[in-house]
Amino acid sequence: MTVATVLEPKMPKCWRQETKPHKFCPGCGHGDILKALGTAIDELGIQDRVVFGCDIGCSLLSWDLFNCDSIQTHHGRTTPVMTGVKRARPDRICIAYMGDGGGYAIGSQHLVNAASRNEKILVIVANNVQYGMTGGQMAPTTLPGMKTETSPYGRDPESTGNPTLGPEMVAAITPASAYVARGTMANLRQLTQMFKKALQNQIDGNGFSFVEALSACPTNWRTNAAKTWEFVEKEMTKYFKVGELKAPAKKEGQ
Amino acid sequence: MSKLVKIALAGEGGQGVQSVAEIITEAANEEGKEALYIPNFGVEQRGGVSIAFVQISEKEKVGSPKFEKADIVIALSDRAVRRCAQYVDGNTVFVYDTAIEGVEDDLPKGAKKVIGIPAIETAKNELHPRVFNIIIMGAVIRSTHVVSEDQAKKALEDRLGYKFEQDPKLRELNYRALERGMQLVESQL
Amino acid sequence: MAEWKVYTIESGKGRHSVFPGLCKGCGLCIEKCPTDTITWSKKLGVYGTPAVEVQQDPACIACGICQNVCPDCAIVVEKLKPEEQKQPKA
Amino acid sequence: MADKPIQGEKRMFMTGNEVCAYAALAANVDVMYGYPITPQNEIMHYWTRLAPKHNRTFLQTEDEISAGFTTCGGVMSGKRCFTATAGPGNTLMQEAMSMAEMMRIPAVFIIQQRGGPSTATVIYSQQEVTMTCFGANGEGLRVVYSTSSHQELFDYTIKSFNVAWKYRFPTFVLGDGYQAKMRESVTIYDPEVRGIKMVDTYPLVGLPGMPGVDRDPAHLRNTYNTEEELYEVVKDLVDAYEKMAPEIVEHSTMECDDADVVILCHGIVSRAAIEAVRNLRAAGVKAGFFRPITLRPFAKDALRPIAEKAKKLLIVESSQGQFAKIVTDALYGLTTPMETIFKPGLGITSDEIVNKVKAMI
Repeated sequence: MTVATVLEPKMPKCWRQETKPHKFCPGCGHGDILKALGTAIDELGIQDRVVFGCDIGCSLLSWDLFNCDSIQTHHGRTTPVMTGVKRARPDRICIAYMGDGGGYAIGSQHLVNAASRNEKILVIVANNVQYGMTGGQMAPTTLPGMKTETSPYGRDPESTGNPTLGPEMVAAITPASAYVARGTMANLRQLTQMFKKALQNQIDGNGFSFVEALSACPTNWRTNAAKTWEFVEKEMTKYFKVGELKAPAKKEGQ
Repeated sequence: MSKLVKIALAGEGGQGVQSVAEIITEAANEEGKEALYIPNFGVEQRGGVSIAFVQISEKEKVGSPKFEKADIVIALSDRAVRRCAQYVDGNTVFVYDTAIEGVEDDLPKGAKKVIGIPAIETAKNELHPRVFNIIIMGAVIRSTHVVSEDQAKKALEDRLGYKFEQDPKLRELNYRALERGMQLVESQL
Repeated sequence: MAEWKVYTIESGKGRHSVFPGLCKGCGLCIEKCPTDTITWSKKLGVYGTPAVEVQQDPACIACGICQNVCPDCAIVVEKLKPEEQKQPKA
Repeated sequence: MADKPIQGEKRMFMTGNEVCAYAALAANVDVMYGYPITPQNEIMHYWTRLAPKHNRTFLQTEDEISAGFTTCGGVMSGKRCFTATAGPGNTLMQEAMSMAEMMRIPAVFIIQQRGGPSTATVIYSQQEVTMTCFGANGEGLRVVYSTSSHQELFDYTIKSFNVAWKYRFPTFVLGDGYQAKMRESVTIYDPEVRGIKMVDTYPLVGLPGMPGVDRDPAHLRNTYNTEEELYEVVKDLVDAYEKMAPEIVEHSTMECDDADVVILCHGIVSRAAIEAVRNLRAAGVKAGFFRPITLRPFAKDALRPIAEKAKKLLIVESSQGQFAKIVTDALYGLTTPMETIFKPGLGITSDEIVNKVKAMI
């Protein structure tokens, strides 16, 4: 005889069920990335200590996604807001979550300075190579030749530069105690491990942690599921190499 | 049509209410009328009901873009039925699709008239799901007379002509959808 | 706690459950399924678009990739005990 | 010129953002700088599609601070340039706008107001009146046109470039999310067929000749050493502004001569007010309507006699008294009773105004 049990969706424990389905579009990478982040938070058992900050742009739709204290801030300003929280409450685990516009355009000065100061926070940038919420404009990460609403004839690196390489930049300006990696929604097990290591780096008080996650925007890319995966796994990884760029050794005695 | 007609068209994203609003107002503009169309947009729309606010006036410029009460409300999903109650008063004709389940108690009580039409069924069984919104367009122009049938067809031609060129059957299909939409409301007005 | 309606189908080695109240019909799981056994369902998901379901043939191997890639946590895959497993049709 | 993007006149049916892009093209604008923010995005979208075909350019900057300052740079190099923003972007851009006031940089800014404070909504509001007229540190030495229709968006965007370059004050077209996103008819035209000549632009830096030999170098600055020095500079700025004001100030009225109640409003709310006045008159109520088209400078001299004669005034705005502050400042000393409809971030319909006026008499 089997005991009848009500089957529950397997969401990370720290996700807030009452606000599901979450507000992201069908097939949006944010869902997967935040699932990996949720799993990392669960496995480290830190849900009660996390302060989650999100930007404007689609990332703002995660403002009530977790059963964690959360702050939705201004465009590009999530990094300084979370820095402010961490400086005032070093016992909190601060996560600043944003898109590539918030991280590499309007908030780039904050990213550079927080990294240089080795702030003990985790910054996560979801990179979907364009601006989602405002309707698909060119972003700092837009691939050469890619058409967007503000590069309707294709991005021309001659006039608008090449895609920003965020983790490479952060790795160059942080000390050895920083954790820097680039993961992808196409490998959530690896991405979860990266988030765990990044959070552990903050918990250990080592220094700045930074993870870029390759993400998808089927809505603005106008891709079906097959094309979405192809773009994330084949096109984006030509420019954005997945892997760890900086992983500090564990402190003595750990 | 009377001097100014106010229409609220509401459905789920993907049902095509915004393109119907666009085609109708473009057609009215072509006829020399003053038309104004505003969608609800941005965050306002994400995960919510998609609403098109349309006003068409015989001659005078249209006033404020949104309005309190509509002359005609077309609601194409259960959420749209509930969301649109606020635009209904004693002068409103309320049109909804009879395939929507579980809204019997939510249909507006004080409307001038409540009309159920089987547009979803008609699209699925007689025509093609793709022309569902053109059936709705037919229903709108027959119940409001904001544009003539000929002008509506011309507007369809302007917008979809390049597709019709490749497949003339599509033109037939769209025209039939328009006519069926008009018939669906005809008997109930 | 919210209660989620669930549709469960047993196929091959797996018990495949879909929560239509969470499924937005993105199709990411269909593309990632190594045995091409997930397909569009007649049941509608949360946005009124088709949800997904597993088929009998080809059969599910209970690898869990669909559950893993779903951005909305709309799928749960459980491995059936050997005696419960279904043989695919010839 | 063979490369005229708009030939003659043409009736179109489009969104307000599209209208702004066409107007900038018609005004012979060289460069647009911008950063994405709703509800102005489509100005960039249309501009980036149209501009390259006519050898005009676009730069997407890293934020609005940069968009404001790159616009100032483009203008100082002698090009007709503009940017567009909204809400929090307008807040960020105030720094550059204030530099434009101090350095007399004829930059044009299109503002499509969204809800506030903070990120608020991306939809509609009139809550950027104070900021657009008086934002940043300084005296608000700017020209601000508050438009109410697509035709005005087209007309005043073109006019803004001419007023900016003729008088050398930063000039603003203050629209809103409704005007940005709605579609209605508009007649677009080549300014020349309406007898409008675009004011010539000229460089403030990068002039020909060897500086120090053939000419003095251009030493543009916004920093001064002493209190007295700054006072002189600001006094000159204010004098120039006040001298310009009567030449450019604009307003419109309707049925004010015998009105018991005069409705005061600006921008798109005036459409509801016009409808309300029509309905009220039809119902035998003597209502009139006054609308400033320039919020800065303000048509004080035109308003005062009307306000003095009216039995009552009604101020209507989609904000909590930002417009009323400008009005009451202009009417200081008058005792005509005044009532208000304040709806921050919310659209206003003619029915609301009609009911309020009926309750006032």
